Amino acid sequence: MSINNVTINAPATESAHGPAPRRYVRKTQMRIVLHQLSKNKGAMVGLFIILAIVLVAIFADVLFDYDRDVVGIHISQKLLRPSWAHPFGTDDLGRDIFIRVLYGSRYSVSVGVVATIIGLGIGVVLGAIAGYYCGLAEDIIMRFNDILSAVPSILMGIVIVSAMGATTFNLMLAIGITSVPQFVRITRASVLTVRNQEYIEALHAAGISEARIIAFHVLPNCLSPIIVQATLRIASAIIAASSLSFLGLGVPAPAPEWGSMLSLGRQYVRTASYLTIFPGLAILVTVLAFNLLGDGLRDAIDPKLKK
Amino acid sequence: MLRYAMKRLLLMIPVIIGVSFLIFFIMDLAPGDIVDLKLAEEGLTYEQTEQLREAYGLTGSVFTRYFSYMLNFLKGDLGTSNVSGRPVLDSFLEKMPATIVLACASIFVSIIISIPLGIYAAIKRGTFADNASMVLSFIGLSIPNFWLGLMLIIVVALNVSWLPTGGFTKGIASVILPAITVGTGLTATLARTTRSSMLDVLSQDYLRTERAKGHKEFKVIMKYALRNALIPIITIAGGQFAVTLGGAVLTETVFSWPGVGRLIVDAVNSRDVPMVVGCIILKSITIGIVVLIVDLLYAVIDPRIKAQYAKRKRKTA
Amino acid sequence: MKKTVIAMLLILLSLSPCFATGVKEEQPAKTASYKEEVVIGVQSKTSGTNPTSQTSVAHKILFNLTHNSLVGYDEKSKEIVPELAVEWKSSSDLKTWTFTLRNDVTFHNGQKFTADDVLYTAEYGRTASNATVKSFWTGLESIKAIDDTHVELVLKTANLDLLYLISNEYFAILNREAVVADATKGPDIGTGPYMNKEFYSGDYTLLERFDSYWGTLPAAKYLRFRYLPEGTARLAALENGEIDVCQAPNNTELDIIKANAELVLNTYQTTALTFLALNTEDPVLSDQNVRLAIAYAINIQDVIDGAASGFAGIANGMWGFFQYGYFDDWKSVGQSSYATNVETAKQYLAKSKYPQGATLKFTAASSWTVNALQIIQDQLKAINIKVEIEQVDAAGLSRKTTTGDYQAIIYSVTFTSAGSDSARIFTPGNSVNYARYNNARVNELFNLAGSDTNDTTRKAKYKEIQTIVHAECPYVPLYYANSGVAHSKKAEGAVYNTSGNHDYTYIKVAK
Amino acid sequence: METMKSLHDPVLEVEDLSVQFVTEDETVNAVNHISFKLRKGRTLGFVGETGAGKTTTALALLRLVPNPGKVESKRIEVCGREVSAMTARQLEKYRGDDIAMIFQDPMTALNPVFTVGQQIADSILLHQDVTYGEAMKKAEEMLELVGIPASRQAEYPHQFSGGMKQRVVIAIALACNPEVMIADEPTTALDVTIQAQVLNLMKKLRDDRRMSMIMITHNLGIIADICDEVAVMYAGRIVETGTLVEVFNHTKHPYTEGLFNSLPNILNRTAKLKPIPGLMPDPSNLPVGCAFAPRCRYAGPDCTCAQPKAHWFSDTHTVACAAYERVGFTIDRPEKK
Repeated sequence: MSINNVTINAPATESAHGPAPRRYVRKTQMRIVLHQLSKNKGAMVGLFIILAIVLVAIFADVLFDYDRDVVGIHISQKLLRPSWAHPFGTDDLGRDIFIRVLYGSRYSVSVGVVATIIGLGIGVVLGAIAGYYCGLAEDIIMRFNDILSAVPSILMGIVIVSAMGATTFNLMLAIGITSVPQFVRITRASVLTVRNQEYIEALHAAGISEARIIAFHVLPNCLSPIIVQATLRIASAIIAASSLSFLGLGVPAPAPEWGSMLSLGRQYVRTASYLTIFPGLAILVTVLAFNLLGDGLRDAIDPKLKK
Repeated sequence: MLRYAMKRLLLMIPVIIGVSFLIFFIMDLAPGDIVDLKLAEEGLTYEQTEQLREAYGLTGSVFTRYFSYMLNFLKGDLGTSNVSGRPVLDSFLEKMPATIVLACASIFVSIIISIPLGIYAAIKRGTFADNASMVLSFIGLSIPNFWLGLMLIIVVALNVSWLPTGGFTKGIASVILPAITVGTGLTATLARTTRSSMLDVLSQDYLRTERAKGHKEFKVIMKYALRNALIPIITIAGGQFAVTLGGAVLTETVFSWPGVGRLIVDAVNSRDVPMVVGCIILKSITIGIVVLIVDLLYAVIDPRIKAQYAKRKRKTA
Repeated sequence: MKKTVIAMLLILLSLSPCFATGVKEEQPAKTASYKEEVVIGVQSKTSGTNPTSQTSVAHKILFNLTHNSLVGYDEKSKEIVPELAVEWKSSSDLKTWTFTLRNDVTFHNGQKFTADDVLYTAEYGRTASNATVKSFWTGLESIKAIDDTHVELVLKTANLDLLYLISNEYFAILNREAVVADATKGPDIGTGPYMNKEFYSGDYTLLERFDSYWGTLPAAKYLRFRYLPEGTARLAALENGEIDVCQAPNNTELDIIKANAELVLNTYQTTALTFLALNTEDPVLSDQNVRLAIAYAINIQDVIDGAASGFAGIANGMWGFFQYGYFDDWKSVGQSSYATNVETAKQYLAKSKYPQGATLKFTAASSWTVNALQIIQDQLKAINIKVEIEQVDAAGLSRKTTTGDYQAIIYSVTFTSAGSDSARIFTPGNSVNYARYNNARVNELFNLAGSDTNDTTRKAKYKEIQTIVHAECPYVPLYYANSGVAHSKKAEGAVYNTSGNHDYTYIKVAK
Repeated sequence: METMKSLHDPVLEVEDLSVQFVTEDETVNAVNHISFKLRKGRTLGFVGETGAGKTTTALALLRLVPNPGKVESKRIEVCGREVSAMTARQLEKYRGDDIAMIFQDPMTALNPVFTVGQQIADSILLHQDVTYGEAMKKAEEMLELVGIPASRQAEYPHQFSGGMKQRVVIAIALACNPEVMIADEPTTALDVTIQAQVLNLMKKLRDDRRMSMIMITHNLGIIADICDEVAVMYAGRIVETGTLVEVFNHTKHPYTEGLFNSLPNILNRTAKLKPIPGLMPDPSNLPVGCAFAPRCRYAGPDCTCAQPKAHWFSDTHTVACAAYERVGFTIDRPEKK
């Protein structure tokens, strides 16, 4: 019996396929992710809601006459309670809240999504660099990050909007920039844990360029917390838009942005709460939809979470 | 570890310099200054404005103004408010007790709601209970603070006689409603972090070891799993605590809570440069210290991180 | 020096009960049935206790309680009343004014009030941060004390409205000893019925009754002004019994107050005139016909309904209805009021350089003005004027008005009852002249009226100003918003003024 | 009671154990109708490829099969008690005290945030009526027993090497002196030299404490070294079981033969390795007949229609292979003496 410590030559169950054509590999990965996603009920509900909102946003102009239904003022019909004619009631200028909420998806969803993408884009790049390279680059980025996070969002809003004009995009920019520090911190933290994994060293050994390693091998493994943060951030961005529009830094009136509808309904919280409840519900539903989708996406992308 | 803490404290110096300059610069970019406001309020003539600008030290370039400000800062003088004429440090410190109380209470509320919720959702992953508890935490995220605050005042404070509608004078009772308002806004992020962090830990082999020892499932989760899941949870909670220490403007407004948030926003609105710069410097220092404490807490929770702090070998990849 | 002051203070303090007992024999019996502390919920933040540094109404209410000026102004009778000065007289050229001071007044620190304190107030005022105060005291020809109870002021130019000016709270008399001893806390010391006890910025101001006050002693020992910025929360605090008075409840919640038997609602039309200022230097709006077209296209009642919840009175001219020389009988001078008339508006527009209409940008600085602008925006569509709404914060707005980088803004101004106060909005060089209006005749008339001592001719001059302005329409007058005070049924004794400058000196709340 | 147990009484008896993982997409049949016995003081080896269901079987013995696993059995008796009928409280008492498990990967089996001393003492505190101090003292003894200086009890897992960690895992498992110890590939993650040390340690402890042991491995060498009996698993079934000698020297099942053939022969290094062709079938889609048939060079049409019956070659040696229905069937591997 001299075969001690000799293992069975295990059949090639997980053998590396060698350098298969990459295009092919990625396509199947994509398909796997989509397949996983399509099986996730929550994600499908989320996707459905988002599609519905996007459709409403796209066809809002077809459905409603902007001048008459959305911004047209009918003082005689102000502050009507929800009824069949006005399912969500009317606001203090006699405008139908239901129509305004639907139309407002145009502004709010784009504010939420674009602001988050701006914050995500800048934050992930900086965070990945900081987490991956360490040393001086990390120190500089993280100190810069500390500085940036000390600037109150209102101050940032005032400056960006007043220096560059009160447009919707500048509002998105202001909100996006204030969310950069969060993304930097989260990305850096997860890159730090992935960076020291052996497979990254293996890629180095294989002579793959650093940019490629970061983009294709490090970041995909850090996606889970970033996706969670991003989907949550969409909500905070819409809410942030409401506090900025209270200061007059939002989407210019009379556009029915949900945040500004909320802040204008503030006086009526007690006497006509439907002015705030419905835009608030709209935000809730949107946030939920994005989170459900985000969760599903994370589960589909992250094989560790499948079981 | 002490060296690490010292290093971190030293690193705050460039941050303070950067923050003060950035804010100075931003305040310079912001349209209008305190004199413009006084013009409107007091109905001054234009001749009076230049004298006033001189008096408020608003003449000269940003750089010279910044330089003289920092000179005073190095002497330990944060300047005085242009609006009230009181020293900035006094105004800030006066607001700190209320701010600290609210921040602690909000984090407490957030933790007692979100950690059990997150753990529960992780254990029941994929079930209806999981989804329901996550929806619950999102509601907190989607409700604007002012709405929840006002609702709490109308529905709760008007019916519960010992709960005041606002102010910071009635002890514990006065912090309950503001803390719920701020705390519920924080639960979503914390609950979700707890959930995903617990999910990571729940699949770990060492929990099987603990179970194989014969531990109760409850203990396995609350002691052995939770402690391993704490790092991301503490990171988020610590970050939230730091942010709330910077003030919760809308809640402070609704509950007339004398906190730092409104102090800064009021100062920004009235373009009170010394007040804005001073308060934000003090705020960054406070936040920096809190974040440092959180980072040191990691070491207490996870011995591996402690070892890293001791070595702190940086690998340039 | 310091020691002697402290010693004196101690002696005075120990003596003060002796003085006090003589004055208020029946006091204990009274306070038994009234609350010792009255709490007032206010909507604006107070940022200091130094009367010369702050000018807003929120501060004036407090300084009215803690300090006295030489003279006071009674809003009800619209008359100047004696305060620290018992009587006064002016020379015929209105340049030299002599005041006879009370001799029975002590400051909160126990110091006796003398003419020297008036001299010191002037000295202090020359370095004050408040530009109005500073320019007044520095612009004086001379000030001197004739004796302990007589002060003489000499002005460089005649000023009929001097007494109105110095009746303002920021002309409060300070105590030399107090300010010299402590430059930051010293100005808190006044001669009013209440003393500053605690000031917690952003939370409350607590005043304590000054038992050696020269006038009738108030009933409440403490007055606490709590800062409750959110209207809904402020009203809830009143319903909850946390406060006894709620200033400026939300217009939207007045019905709640009316329905509550425990509360009393006190509403009044304010003297704050809200108007639309059209920048006369703007290429489009320099055209008088465009301005008139806008004025006639606006339906003010709709603006009031939408922006002020219907609680306001329509303004019929750019002169305060309570103001000296007010005139609104436009028919008698061949004009008409800017009543809504789209046809007239179209005619004016047709006469202008922009018969096809125009696109304008209106600037707003707060949420209620945004509402008003949205309504105006909607109304101006009828005459083919497109309006874009631009929102900025208060400082941003001020910068715009300083530089003239705007087309139109909505603003409101509270005038004093002096006719000359309107010069602020009509003559160049004034920051509130948001129309950037400059009419040589109007400027001249204001100058002439300022020194005209004849009532009839003076009024005629003011009438002429108003006729010119009405015809040229640099401003579209909108409304005087209503405001109010809600208080518990048990609270009484306060005087609620339409300027918002309420007098809480004698407020008392039954237990 | 202990003394009354005869050497031949089984301490562990499993009959018809199945484990399924049911998800929305598929049902994974990880373990299918297996039965086995373990007698006091004996060591049973489970051998098979990755995914054959060895670890799942072990987990089922502790009722630790993770969700969504479903365990079905006629009987799982350990020390005379039915495991599947235990209440949660009984189960807690049973785990660690009656049965203990050494997990495959020592790198992940230890909780990184507690000291090793705490982790050992933990188990003792749970099952024995001792104070914390006593438990810690016992933990130190356990450490010494597995060859780690007691002074290192205050250190954390990350401060230990792989072999040391595995010793700690063993110390935890043995802390309460269990009747049955399950070792799930205890040496796979270790260096060759360390493997030998750990194995020797386990042998020594087993003999000293007269424990019964289940050794799960895919290393035939370890089986030969430590086991008394062997069960060969394939696709969730036991295909051949017997004493060490029976399975190694009188191999009957074609799969077992295939395992031996895949080993390099030191005596004849020029000979080609003969790996088993193909892959193990997907456990969510097992064939009706013998799961090994597609890879089996002896397979005939009779193999694919039904599950093969057990053939008894001795009291202890059974083989599940339909080929033995054919008259005169033998496999190529020569019998050894």
